[in-house]
Amino acid sequence: MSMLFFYALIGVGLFTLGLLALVVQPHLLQKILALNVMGSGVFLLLVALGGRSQPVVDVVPQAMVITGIVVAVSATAMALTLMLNLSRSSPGAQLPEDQSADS
Amino acid sequence: MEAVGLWQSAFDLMLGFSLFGLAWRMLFCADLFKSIVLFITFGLLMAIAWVRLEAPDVALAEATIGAGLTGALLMSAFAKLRTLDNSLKSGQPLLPRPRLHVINFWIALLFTVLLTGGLAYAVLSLPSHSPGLSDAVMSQLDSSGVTHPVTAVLLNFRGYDTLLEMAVLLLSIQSVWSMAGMSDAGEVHTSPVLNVLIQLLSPVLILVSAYLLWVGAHAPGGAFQAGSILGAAGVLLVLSGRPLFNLKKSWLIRLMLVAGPAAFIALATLTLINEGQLLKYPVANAANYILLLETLATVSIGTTLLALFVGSQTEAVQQDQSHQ
Amino acid sequence: MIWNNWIPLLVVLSSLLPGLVIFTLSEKQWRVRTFLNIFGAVAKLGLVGWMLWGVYHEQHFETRLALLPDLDLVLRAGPLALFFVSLSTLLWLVTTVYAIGYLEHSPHRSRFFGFFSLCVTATVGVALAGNLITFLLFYELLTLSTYPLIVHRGTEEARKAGQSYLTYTILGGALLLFGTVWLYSLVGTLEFTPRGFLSQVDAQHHPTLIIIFVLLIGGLGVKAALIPFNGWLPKAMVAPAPVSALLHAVAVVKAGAFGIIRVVYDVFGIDFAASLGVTAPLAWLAAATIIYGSLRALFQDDLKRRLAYSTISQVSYIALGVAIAGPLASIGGVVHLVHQGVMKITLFFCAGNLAETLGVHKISEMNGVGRRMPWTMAAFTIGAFGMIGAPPVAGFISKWYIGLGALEVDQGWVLLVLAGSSLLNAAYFLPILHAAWFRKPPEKWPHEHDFGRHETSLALLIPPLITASLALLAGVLAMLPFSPLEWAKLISVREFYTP
Amino acid sequence: MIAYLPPVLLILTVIWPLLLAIPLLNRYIQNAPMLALLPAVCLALYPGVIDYNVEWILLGSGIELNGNNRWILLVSVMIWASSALIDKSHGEGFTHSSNSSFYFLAMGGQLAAILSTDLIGFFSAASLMGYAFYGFLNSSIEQQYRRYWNLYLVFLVVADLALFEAMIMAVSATEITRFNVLRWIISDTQNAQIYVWMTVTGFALKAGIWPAHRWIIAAYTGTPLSVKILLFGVPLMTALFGLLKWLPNWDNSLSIPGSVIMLWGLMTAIYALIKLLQNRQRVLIPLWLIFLVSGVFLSVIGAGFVVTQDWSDYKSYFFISLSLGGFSITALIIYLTIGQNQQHLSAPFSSAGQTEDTTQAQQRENKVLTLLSANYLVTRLQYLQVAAFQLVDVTRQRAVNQLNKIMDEPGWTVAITFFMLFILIIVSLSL
Amino acid sequence: MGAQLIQVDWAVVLIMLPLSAAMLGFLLPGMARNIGLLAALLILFTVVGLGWQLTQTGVYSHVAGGWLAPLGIQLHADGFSLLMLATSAIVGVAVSIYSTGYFKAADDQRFWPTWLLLWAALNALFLAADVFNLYVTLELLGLSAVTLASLTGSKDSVSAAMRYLLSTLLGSLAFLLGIGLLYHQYGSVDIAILSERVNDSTVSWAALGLITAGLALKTALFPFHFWLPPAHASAPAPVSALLSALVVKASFYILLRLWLGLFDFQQDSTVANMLGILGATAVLWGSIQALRQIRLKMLVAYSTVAQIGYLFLAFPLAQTGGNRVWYAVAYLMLSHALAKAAMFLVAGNMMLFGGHDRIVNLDRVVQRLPVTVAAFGLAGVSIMGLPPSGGFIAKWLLLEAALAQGHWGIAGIMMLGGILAAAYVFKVLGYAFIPSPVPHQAVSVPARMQWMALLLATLAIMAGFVAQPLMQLIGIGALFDSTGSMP
Repeated sequence: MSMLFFYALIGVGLFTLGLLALVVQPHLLQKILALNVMGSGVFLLLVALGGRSQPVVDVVPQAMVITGIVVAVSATAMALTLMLNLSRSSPGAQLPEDQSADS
Repeated sequence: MEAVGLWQSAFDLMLGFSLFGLAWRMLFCADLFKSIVLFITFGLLMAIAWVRLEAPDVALAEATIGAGLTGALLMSAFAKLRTLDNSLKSGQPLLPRPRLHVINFWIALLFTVLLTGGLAYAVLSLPSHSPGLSDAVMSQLDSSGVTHPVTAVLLNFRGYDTLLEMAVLLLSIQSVWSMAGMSDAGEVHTSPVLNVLIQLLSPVLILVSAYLLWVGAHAPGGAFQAGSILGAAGVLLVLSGRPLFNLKKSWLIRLMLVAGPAAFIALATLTLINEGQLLKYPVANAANYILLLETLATVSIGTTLLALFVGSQTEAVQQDQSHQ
Repeated sequence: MIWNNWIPLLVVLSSLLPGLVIFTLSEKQWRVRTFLNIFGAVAKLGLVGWMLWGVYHEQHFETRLALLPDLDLVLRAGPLALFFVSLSTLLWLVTTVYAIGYLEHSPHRSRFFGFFSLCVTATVGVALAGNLITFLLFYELLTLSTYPLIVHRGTEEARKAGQSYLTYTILGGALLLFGTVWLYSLVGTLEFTPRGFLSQVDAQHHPTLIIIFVLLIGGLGVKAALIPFNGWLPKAMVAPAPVSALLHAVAVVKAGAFGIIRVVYDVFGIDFAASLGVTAPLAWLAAATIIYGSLRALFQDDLKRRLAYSTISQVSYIALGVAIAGPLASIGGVVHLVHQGVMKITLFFCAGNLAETLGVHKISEMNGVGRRMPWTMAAFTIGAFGMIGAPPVAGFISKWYIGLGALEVDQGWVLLVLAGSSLLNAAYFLPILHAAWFRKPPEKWPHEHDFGRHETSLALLIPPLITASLALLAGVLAMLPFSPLEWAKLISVREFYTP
Repeated sequence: MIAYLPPVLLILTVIWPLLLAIPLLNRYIQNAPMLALLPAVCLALYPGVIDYNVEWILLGSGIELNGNNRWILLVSVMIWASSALIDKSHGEGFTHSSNSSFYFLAMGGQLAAILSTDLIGFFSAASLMGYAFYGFLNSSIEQQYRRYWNLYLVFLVVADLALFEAMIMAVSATEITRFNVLRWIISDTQNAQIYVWMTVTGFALKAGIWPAHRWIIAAYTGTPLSVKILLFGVPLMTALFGLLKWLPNWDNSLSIPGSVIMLWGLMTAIYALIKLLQNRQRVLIPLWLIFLVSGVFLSVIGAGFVVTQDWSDYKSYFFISLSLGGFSITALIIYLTIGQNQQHLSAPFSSAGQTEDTTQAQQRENKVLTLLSANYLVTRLQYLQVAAFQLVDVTRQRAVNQLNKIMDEPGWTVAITFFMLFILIIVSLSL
Repeated sequence: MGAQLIQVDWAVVLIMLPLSAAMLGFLLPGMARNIGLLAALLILFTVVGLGWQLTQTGVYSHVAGGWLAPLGIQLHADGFSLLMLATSAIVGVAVSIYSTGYFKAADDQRFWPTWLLLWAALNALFLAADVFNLYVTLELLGLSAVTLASLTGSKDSVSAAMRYLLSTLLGSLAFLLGIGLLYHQYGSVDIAILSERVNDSTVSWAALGLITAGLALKTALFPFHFWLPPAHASAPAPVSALLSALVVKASFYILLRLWLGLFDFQQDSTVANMLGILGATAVLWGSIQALRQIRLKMLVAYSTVAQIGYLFLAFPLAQTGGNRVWYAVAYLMLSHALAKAAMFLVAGNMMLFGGHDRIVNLDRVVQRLPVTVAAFGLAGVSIMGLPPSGGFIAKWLLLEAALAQGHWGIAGIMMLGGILAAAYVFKVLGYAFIPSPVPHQAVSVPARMQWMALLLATLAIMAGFVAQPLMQLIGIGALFDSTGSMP
């Protein structure tokens, strides 16, 4: 039973790690990856804690997570397209405020 | 029995820490290409974790969409980025060092650690046994028209969420087309090995997606997983250079994209008029309705994912600057 | 009797609707615009006349519209309200005729007359307001509708004048709002009741009531141009003459003074305010403004700026009259509301005539202007003598009553202030008259327009003469039943003091 | 119908000249002044006493003809007529020039003052007459005397103020403005003293008593004969008449002011006598006579206070003596000036010898004036203002730069760190 | 006929209509504009129908899929959601008619389907009664808003859209984590059930923190407002009108509903005071920044940041009792939506007219675009909170509550905010009157674009006169009166 909590804690760890990367990394691709990692973290927490119900595992969080994954992929696709547009108009795919810090 | 339990917990520990380590390496490594590859492996490890947590459907979805398709998108985006950004041209893509002000970095790190501690404390304070909605799901399962609980929840109990989610998918392709413009994939030079592989694989993939669609009613599977495999097949075909279809003019593509959400809405209005409630399938032929919905959803999910991949490939046609 | 409930609303609408229609008219349809203007003014005059007659015979006119769940818009025509409404209606008609003549060839007249009628609607609304929130509503509407008039010329200077006007009035409006809400949360009602409704508030609230009084008077002081807040008034002189006439004689400045009367008499009640000890500082402030205004007027060479500073000092007479808590002084203060309006508008009309016909703006250019435009200067002289307080003209009467009222409550120092200010008035008006009448005119005026037989176009000449004769009649025939003085006495008896 | 004639006549005497003052009318009517005086003449000759009170004019004033003011009315009508006649014969024709309206206004003002029955009526009529007379004389006076003649305007304003204060004192104490009632009621000594001081200073200034006499000299020397005649008859006589009507006759508690007035009158008389003795030109004699008469008159009134036996029975004699004095002076003026067939008058103080030192005096005086005058003050003020504005500008600029520095937007990293901090705070609240 | 009308499930139609219209528009790009317009009008009628139904039968709730609360999803419509639906309908119709004039034919197929999806997300969000459903609608709303924001394709609009996307995704993830924790602690995602079960436990506090932070980021409260001004200023005018008026309000709506429903377990008011302080700084920061801007759209965007500050000022007031404050907040949301949409449409007109929107050289625009400047004036009156307008009613109620409870700080901030708002509105109006040094060739602005701006502005003013009936409408379902859960 403590394994589920271990996975949940890993989920929380991934969430906060992604948040840190989101803050620290200037490159947009890194930020998008960070967002995906945070998403996986949350999903891990959801499903892991779902397993606490006896005889059969709680299915509703799993349905939520499937919806979440699909939403995450569409968000990532949009983010990548935006990043490409941005890198077309200004070198180095970065937000303007990070740009100035970097160059 | 004791030994098996021991082994399992060791495996879980190893899996958990490797997941965390992989994520750390991926997010803080200097090379973009390396971080993308690490991301794909991270996706696969996540799939294994889902299996360990007895969530096969999620594992399937994670593997196909999370690792597979997102990886493909990232790869094509990275390729595009390299052609654009001359700084990355020199083979070894130097990632700009995160020259963040040192104090900011340490403050952020401190907050992250504290936040992890706080959330962990909250999670640990959760009760060790809570039935959640599992017994509610089990009791209503037989009247839901399918035997597999996940599909029942997805398609029947929380069907309205899935409807909105289909709308999100439609929105994603609409937005990618509106941002990147709708043009076909560029010419792709492929090696003969790839061609042979694709010729072998694509029929198998289509067969597997059909099987997954069918099995979803009583075993892990279902519209999303089948759709994503269909999409993967489409990506392979596109990568092999065969122009599957001409995106711009063909309203067929638009019809396939819209098929899933349109089916949902049609069924919703139908049930609203007959049964008085949104998406309330009559218990007798609930299964048929769900199957119909799933097939159309699979078609539209597959096409959407393919179109997303093709969309990110193209040159973004610069919109005319009338307004700026 | 039900008709009586709708007349106040009709009075307000009779200038709002034409105004809104005028906005839509193009420059070419000037006939329709003039007709609408005149029709609106005459209709309002008729309605006000009806109400005057009605109120004289103790009838009751009130319109009530729901605004907030427990607060509603009230338009009530009491004697004091009618006093101010009749002044603004009469002078609006005269100023419209003048404005039509004045803006003969200038652009954007539809916009001008549209805002002009909105401004009068706001003034009438301020006058007829039955509770503090309706007063606040029309008070703010007045700021909004006068701003475009000030900025009408479209020059950078006009814009700057508009900005300074706004900084003061918006600040004033904010103070007023704060005070009103505080009062409402403290007392629960805002209705204007004769002799005030705050006397039975228990003692421990008195310090808060004093602060609320300071806030309200501060908010109103901006428009009544009391000492610290009158920076905007001289700058607003950049506006065309009918606007500065309307602003200074009728609308904006009077709304402030009228507001002070309302707050002191109908919200706090004069004896409660006196017992709170707030009327004395107000009196000193008003006295200081009187002296300050006259002193600054001495050094102004531009005619309209000198008149503006004289307005600052004249309006404070009303505040002074109100602040000396004596029945006679309040009659003096209230009657000065009309007298100052009539006299000041004459002076501004003449200033406008001089500017329009001879291009004369500075006092130094006014030598011998009496020869060239005798009638205008005659009107100006009557107005000037009224301002000084020379007997036949109306100004004398209000000074007379304020003086008597001061002596009645043995505030001797007020007499000194009156004497000092009349001396200063003489000091800055008589040189103008002397220059106009007794000096030789220059060979060529700055830029002279020839208006044929008469000294200037009739539309520019008749209004000042009308208002000058009004000033004279208000002075000479002061004891007639419907004269301003008699009506002020009626107000004092009915609304301010228990007989 | 006859019964209504007297009041109509009474009103006409006052209204008729005022109407004629309007330029349109008097331009077309031949010898307008005569016509204007016609109703006044008939009134003067009317035997009985007429009074007509109107409640709604000027806070309830009225006009009446009684024993006393009949004499004064007669003399003033006679003076106005003689000046009109001389003017017509000598051809200046001021009656037809642009300032004729002032002429009629002054005439109307004086008649109304003489006939008025209450304080406010007299006060307003007198001030109308004063300002009109100033306007009338200003256009016909020579340029060099104009500076002193302007003093009259200043004195008029100050006098009006003083009389205004006096009136307010009287009315606030008794609420009644009628002359005949006024005498007996002001009892409170403190108010009465102020009232007397104010009245005396007011009318003294109007009558050009000793310290404020320069403008009479300038007027007398700088104007043609027809105007000269009016000099005593209009401003001075009305002022002295006003003094008589306004001053109450009380018990001896007013002895101090009374004695001061007496002294003041004597001083003027002595001044007039000295001037009379030094005088070389015969034509100036009436000028000093004017001072003499007004000085004597004032001292007699002052004595009236001090002597304190019953004042009222001598009253009528005062009026008669005043009118006689006025009549004799005008006659003398006419006789002397016509007799001297207009040889050039040299003002006593502007004789050729003194021209250059007067100009120096004027310069000195100007310098003093500018030094003390307001615009020196104003230039200091403006200098300070400019300095203040610069200071404000500099500080504002520095503040704006400072503001810009801290106000530029927090970038992505700072904002998201705040985000983490925000969650952290709330989560920590649970402990 | 009336009886039947009441039976119709207007709420469901309100969600299905825009979704189907969006799909139709996606399917037939050529017809996108006409479909969009027709859908807009139909939605308006549906909202009227729903309003009529609510007034007759009180709160409306609909069980999706027939499964009762813990398992299935519920739709719930009460006074507050009706108000927000009506606001989005009015602003939506006005903006739709405006966009027919604003967008060229090429852009239609990119604008209309996304806009209809956004509208569907809005309607679904205001009707949702299930927390996970709120997450999905919030996600749909965020993504469609980002797509619309990047419509112009210029450099700063793409970078602003990117920043907006990252922030909205971060906000949604935090929101999702919060919901996950709540679900696993209390076993349900339905708001009604949760509001009964939530008690003072560490998980509730963690969830409160995450959800409040996520939604505050999406509502652009003070420290997290950095993404809003560039996004709203560089988006095309009708889009920035939608973003400022509706999208930003949706996340505040969720925060308010959860705050009243779930998070009323807090004894002390530390969190409420914290939100209040952030709101106050937002008011000052937004107004001062607005004063510093040279471009009109940036000015209007910063004014949004300030007005959002006002919304959060109400939290500390409501904490110490006095539920009329929430009526004031609802009223402020309505009048701000109308006025701000009008202001952005005006900015769009001026951009089209002069080719730029630098405030300093708005060349004598007052007589060349009289209707537009009138609209800006009226909208400014409502933003400043001067009497005849809806903004004044909201400000009056808030001030009354603040003074009754002795919150001098909040009252002072509100006065200062009003004065600063007057400063920047009249700064623009001042320049509208005078000629600009650099004259430029003027483009004529279609009449319907100007009249739509004026229509919205007049509605903002008229809102001031209909306070009483509107309050009753908002009161249906007594969300604000009882501090407890939804019935």
